[in-house]
Amino acid sequence: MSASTASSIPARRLLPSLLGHMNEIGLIAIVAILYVVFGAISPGFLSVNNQVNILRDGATIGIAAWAQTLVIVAGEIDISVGPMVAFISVIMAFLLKWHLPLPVALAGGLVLGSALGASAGVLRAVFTVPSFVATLGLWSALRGLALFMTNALPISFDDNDTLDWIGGNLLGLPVSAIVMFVLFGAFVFASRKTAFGRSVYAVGGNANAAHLCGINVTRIRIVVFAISGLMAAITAIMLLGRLGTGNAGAASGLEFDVIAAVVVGGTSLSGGRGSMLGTLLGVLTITVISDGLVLYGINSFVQDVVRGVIIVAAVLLNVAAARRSGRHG
Amino acid sequence: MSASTASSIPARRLLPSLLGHMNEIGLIAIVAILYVVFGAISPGFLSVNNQVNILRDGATIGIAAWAQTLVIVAGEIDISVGPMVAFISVIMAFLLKWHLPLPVALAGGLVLGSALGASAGVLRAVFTVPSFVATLGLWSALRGLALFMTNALPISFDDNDTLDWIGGNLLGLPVSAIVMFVLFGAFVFASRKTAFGRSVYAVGGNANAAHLCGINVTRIRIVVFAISGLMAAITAIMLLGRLGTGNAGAASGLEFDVIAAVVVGGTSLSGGRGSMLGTLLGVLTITVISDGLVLYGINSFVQDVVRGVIIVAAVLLNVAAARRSGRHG
Amino acid sequence: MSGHQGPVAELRAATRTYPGVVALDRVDFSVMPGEVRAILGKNGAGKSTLIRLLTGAETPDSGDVLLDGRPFVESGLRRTREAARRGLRAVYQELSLVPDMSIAENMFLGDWPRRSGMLDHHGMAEQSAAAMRRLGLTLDPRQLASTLSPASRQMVEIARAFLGSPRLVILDEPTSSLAAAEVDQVCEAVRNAAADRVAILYVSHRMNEIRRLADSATVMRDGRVASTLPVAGAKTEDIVQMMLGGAEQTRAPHRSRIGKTVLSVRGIASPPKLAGIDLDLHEGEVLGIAGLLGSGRTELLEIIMGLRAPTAGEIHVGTEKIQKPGYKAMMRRGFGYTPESRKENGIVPLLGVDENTVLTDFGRVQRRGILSAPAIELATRAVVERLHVKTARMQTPIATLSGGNQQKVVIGRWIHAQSRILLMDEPTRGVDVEAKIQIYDIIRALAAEGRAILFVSSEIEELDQVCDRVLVLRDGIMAEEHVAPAIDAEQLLAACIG
Amino acid sequence: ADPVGIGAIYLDSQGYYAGVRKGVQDGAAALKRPIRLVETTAQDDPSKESGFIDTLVSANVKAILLSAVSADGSVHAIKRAHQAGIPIVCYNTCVNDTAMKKYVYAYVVGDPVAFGSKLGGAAADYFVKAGLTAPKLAVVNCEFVEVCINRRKGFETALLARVPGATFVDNQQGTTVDTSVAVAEKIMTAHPDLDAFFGESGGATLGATKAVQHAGNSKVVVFGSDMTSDIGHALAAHTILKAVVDISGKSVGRLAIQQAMDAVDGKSKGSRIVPADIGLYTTTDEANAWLGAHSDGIP
Ligand SMILES: Nc1ncnc2c1ncn2[C@@H]1O[C@H](COP(=O)(O)OP(=O)(O)OP(=O)(O)O)[C@@H](O)[C@H]1O
Ligand SMILES: Nc1ncnc2c1ncn2[C@@H]1O[C@H](COP(=O)(O)OP(=O)(O)OP(=O)(O)O)[C@@H](O)[C@H]1O
Ligand SMILES: [Mg+2]
Ligand SMILES: [Mg+2]
Repeated sequence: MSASTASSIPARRLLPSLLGHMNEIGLIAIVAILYVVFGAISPGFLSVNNQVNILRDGATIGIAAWAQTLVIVAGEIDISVGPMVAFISVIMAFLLKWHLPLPVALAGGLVLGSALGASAGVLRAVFTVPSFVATLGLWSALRGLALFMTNALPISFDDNDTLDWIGGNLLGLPVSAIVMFVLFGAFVFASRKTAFGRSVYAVGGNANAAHLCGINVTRIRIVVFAISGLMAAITAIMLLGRLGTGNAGAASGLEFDVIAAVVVGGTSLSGGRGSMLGTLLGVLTITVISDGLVLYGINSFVQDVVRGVIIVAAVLLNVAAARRSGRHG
Repeated sequence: MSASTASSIPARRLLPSLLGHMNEIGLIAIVAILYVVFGAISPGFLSVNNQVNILRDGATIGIAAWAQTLVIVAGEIDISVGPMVAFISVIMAFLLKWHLPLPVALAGGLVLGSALGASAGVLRAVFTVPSFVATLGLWSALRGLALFMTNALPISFDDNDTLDWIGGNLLGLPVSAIVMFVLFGAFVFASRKTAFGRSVYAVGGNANAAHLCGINVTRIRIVVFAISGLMAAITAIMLLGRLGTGNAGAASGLEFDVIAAVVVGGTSLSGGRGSMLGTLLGVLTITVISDGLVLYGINSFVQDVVRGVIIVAAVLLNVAAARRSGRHG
Repeated sequence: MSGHQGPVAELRAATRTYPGVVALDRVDFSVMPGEVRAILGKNGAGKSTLIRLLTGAETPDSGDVLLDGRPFVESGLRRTREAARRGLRAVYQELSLVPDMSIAENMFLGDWPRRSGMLDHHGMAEQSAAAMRRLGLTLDPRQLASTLSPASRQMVEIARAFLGSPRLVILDEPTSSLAAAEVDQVCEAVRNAAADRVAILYVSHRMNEIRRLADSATVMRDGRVASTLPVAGAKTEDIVQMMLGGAEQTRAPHRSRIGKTVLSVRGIASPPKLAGIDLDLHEGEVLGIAGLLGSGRTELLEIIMGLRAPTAGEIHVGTEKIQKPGYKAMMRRGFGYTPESRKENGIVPLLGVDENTVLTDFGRVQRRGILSAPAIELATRAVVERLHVKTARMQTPIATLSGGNQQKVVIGRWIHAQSRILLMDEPTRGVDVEAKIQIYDIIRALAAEGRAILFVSSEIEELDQVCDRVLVLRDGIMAEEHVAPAIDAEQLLAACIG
Repeated sequence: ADPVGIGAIYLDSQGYYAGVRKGVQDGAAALKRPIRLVETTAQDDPSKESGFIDTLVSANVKAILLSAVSADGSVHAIKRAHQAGIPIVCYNTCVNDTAMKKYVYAYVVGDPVAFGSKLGGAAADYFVKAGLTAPKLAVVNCEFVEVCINRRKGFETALLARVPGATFVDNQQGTTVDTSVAVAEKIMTAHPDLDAFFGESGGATLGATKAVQHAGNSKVVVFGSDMTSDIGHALAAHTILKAVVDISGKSVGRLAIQQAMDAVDGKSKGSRIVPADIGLYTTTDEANAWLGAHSDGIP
């Protein structure tokens, strides 16, 4: 709201570039606080081993979160992430079980993910079904389909060295984390340096104006959902590497973590505003909270309580920081 | 979209009242189709007994959905419904277990629900935390707290005739369904005939204009969330009547059903538009689908698939109908 | 009514700052009952801020706000309601209707009449219809605001301001999207209210309206009151000079050379508004289209751009007959379109000036498929300098610019795309005197380069300043043609009314 | 003749219930009577369970098989079915004793305390043999359902009885494989001196095993619950997973449908409790035998 704003006028002129990143700075402070607190109270939290764990867990949320950032910046939402990951991991496991070569199985999964994502995009862009509904449909249908196809049992396949390698480490870092960082670079680049990326921001900021500037709004919408499906498929590959089986019940509730990470990262649910760096820090926040709480060893139910409180507190701090810097919601 | 819109402006003038309700008419058609199909394929679907069941199941979604409609019309979202219901049912069960009189226990639950809802409202309205985040925090914290307090065990208390009556039938109708219909009347009245109700639409449609016209936007936002909490508490009472114990794991995923019902009912997630009648039909659609599929006896996993498909199809039909009637998303 | 004999509303040493701007700087201001006061000033001079302090929509950082000699009792969000209770009505510059509500409900927004505890929808509809009739409007009060054209929305808001028995009515650019006939209605309503001792504050960039209406004028510059003076005695040039603070005014340059036909439209029909439109547009020509509110000018532009399908007629671009109309295809043929509603369809508010400029053609600022920051900077700078856009940096979010500067960027994006044919719908709406003249200059300069421009405006006076030719759209056809230099505002107005 | 309608409610979407369903279906087929199964999943939610029971009642089924979500929480719903004259057969889990005596026709069960206790015994055997007097254990749990709590109680009692120095250093939730892997990895980080995991469910067992496997040359071993092919293979390898306790879903399902048909036919019963076999698998051979007998992968 417009009322009762203003305060630090001179500061703005002094440090415009720094204050433009108030959001990210606030998140870095939050992550730092979490590290200090958990470092003190959670045994083994600061060990190299655990940092590797954090990265690996982060990859599960992160890869999907990059795409979700684009989706939300475009003014949409994709809640089908969890079931999508599970479904595709199951399909790939079946393909491997039937002795298809690994590249074929993985490629099949990637294509399927993109196609499913795109189908939600088409529902949104062409048939104007709200994206919440389109992806809610996928959410329900894909989880059901995966469970039905597998009878809720894990699908195992012959041992596969490449998959084991994907589930393992490279130079001390989890392969999945490396994939996450590479994709992060790609998304930062795409969102800042390509016509597609900027069009996503334009569509989310004002779809009418974007259309009148000749941007193909329909295509942009379909593509962001296709990318979201593709990233879910990549997450499914990482999961397959880690678990060695396809599980229909896996990744349950992942969509909540992914959306929370994006929102904690400062991306606005009303579209048009958001940054990949913010999402990276959001992913880190969410992952560190989960990890630190488990290591601290408190009751897993209390963990949910603490997690809920910290997420709200993080966003609250962030909003306050943004307000001080003079940017308004 | 401004582009390529309009077309049938004359039609609009001919049948404004009928076409203004295209959405509801479409939904009635969908419900009718579901009745015909399930009546034919699902044994016992049309029995009086089962209709009573549908009403009882509908009440669980419906009561919360009336409030959610207001929340969404105000341009917000409340995803904390399920955990809120479970948490409050647990608290009321504890109060009863400690031999507090029933009215006190129930009143305590109602006050608590309103207060928790209002707290989310304050986070949104005063501290500008997005409502998705504020209620995500509650979602996580309340479920965790309920499980922690009960160790995931049901909380039983002395048999209570009044509660049993609430869980039972009156004149052949479930008491919870009667409560649902009474509340429906109240919400229809409030949303159409009171300054508060219209203010909710105004805030969702154009918060700035509402503010400039002297509507207390902050208060409206807090109150809709408080009402949402209150309705969750009423749902918790119905649940207590039905189960006879307080269960921390109950009502899981209820928020999805509730939001789906509201959205299927034609309320726009971007705020400002929606009708209680639409939500009633949305609740009916969701409930009938679940019930009919169970009775049809297909695999429970396939039920999820079919449910997902039908929800999308219902909204698709609805959008198509609205488009024909010349109203645009 | 209070027995107070002094000013209806008063500011004393009021200061209001926004991050980075002092919007009002120790301003003293007062208006007496029955007075019609114009408030003048460039975009960003602080006019709307002054108004928002009076209506209680915002609180001053320091200083006092008095209504009828008494300060506000309430603070914060409850102030607007108190102001309304004390007889203050306002039409804000930004749209203040709720799109999915009926006209009647919008009329009484926040203060709906009740009968036995329930909202009185019937009474609301009747009172709304009566209020609209006073402004010559015949809309159905049950119609949703979202189905109204921008002009009708503005009329509804004005009707809302005169509801009941106000003490002070504030109109912030009430006529920015109105055509001449509606402006007359508004003027009449203002005069009637003033005769009933209602005080009126009137913000407008249209000098001739101010001359017709106002008793006195307050000229604002950079957040301060430059002067308050009676209108009758003051010369327009002096007032403009005061607004600009001594800066030079430029005049529209000469007509350019007219070349060959680039666009011809034959028999375009789209009932119920357009019955068969013919027009030809030539290289180097600025062709104006005049018409009353709702005469179908916007619709015509939308049809030409392929945004809307006509029921009959054909469009030729150069020698080519358009077979499959489509917006993107028209863009490729060198067409550019600046829409009527800048906020809803023009700008992407959160993106910078730079990106709002290059949005029409990323191709020109890419190097091997990658957006090049220097190229974007260069392209934007070219547009910004050429059109004199006032912005601190190229990356400044466009929403923070003044309306005139936003409009220049919206025009500039088609220069970036090197469009040859520009369709401009109300390009000077809500733009201050200085920026208006700059936009006229821009349009003339573009024409001089051989571009063709179709210029739709409801402000009759500006048509003769920029256009080589003006067509009058009336009863769905091009009823008259006026060719420069024989374009006369009064004749045009008469032609529009028919 | 019209087929006999039988309602079957499965507790959640764990693989174990696929075994139960197979058992129910096979059992129904073996009875050579026309049976129409109406199946659904309660998703661990007593309110959903209650709704399904009402739905099944109106579907005119002749009996309902269910694994009660909660001993006290499911009473009301079962009472309603009973009042509608529909016999209830519990399997795996059931309502509390009093309610069971009143409303339940039969209860097919391998007692969860005994279940945990068998595994606890196996763990004690292992520690005694390995010479560990003060082993440190961590639990990967499914304790949002009551039966898992009872499994742990049985396990603890049996283990502590023979290895009094054993300590339980952590107990965290993880039932789907992906969460249990992550949780188990973190537990190992927090407790580098850990000796063993106890997995309360199939997912927990598999997750703990994977986590130890990922950690490389760790001395941590796993005692687990619920057989599946993967768990069978891991047990056959016998490097990490040392013992698995299991109640065959298939046999439970078969017993349950049998009881349901008895109820439909109005047969009277002596004892309500129908014991299901609790199997303990501790060697490679036993694991391979299980795998051979369950080649379709359904437990
Ligand atoms: N909500 C706001 N936040 C930040 N700055 C604002 C806000 N509202 C106004 N300003 C700034 O305050 C100054 C005065 O703005 P104001 O809207 O009062 O100008 P105006 O005279 O009404 O201009 P116009 O003719 O364009 O309507 C401008 O520099 C403007 O950018
Ligand atoms: N009742 C309506 N429902 C839907 N759209 C409308 C309605 N009235 C106007 N519009 C649209 O709003 C836009 C502007 O309306 P307006 O009447 O101002 O434009 P116009 O008919 O082109 O006349 P003008 O000459 O004033 O531009 C047009 O696209 C018009 O089609
Ligand atoms: Mg202004
Ligand atoms: Mg127009």
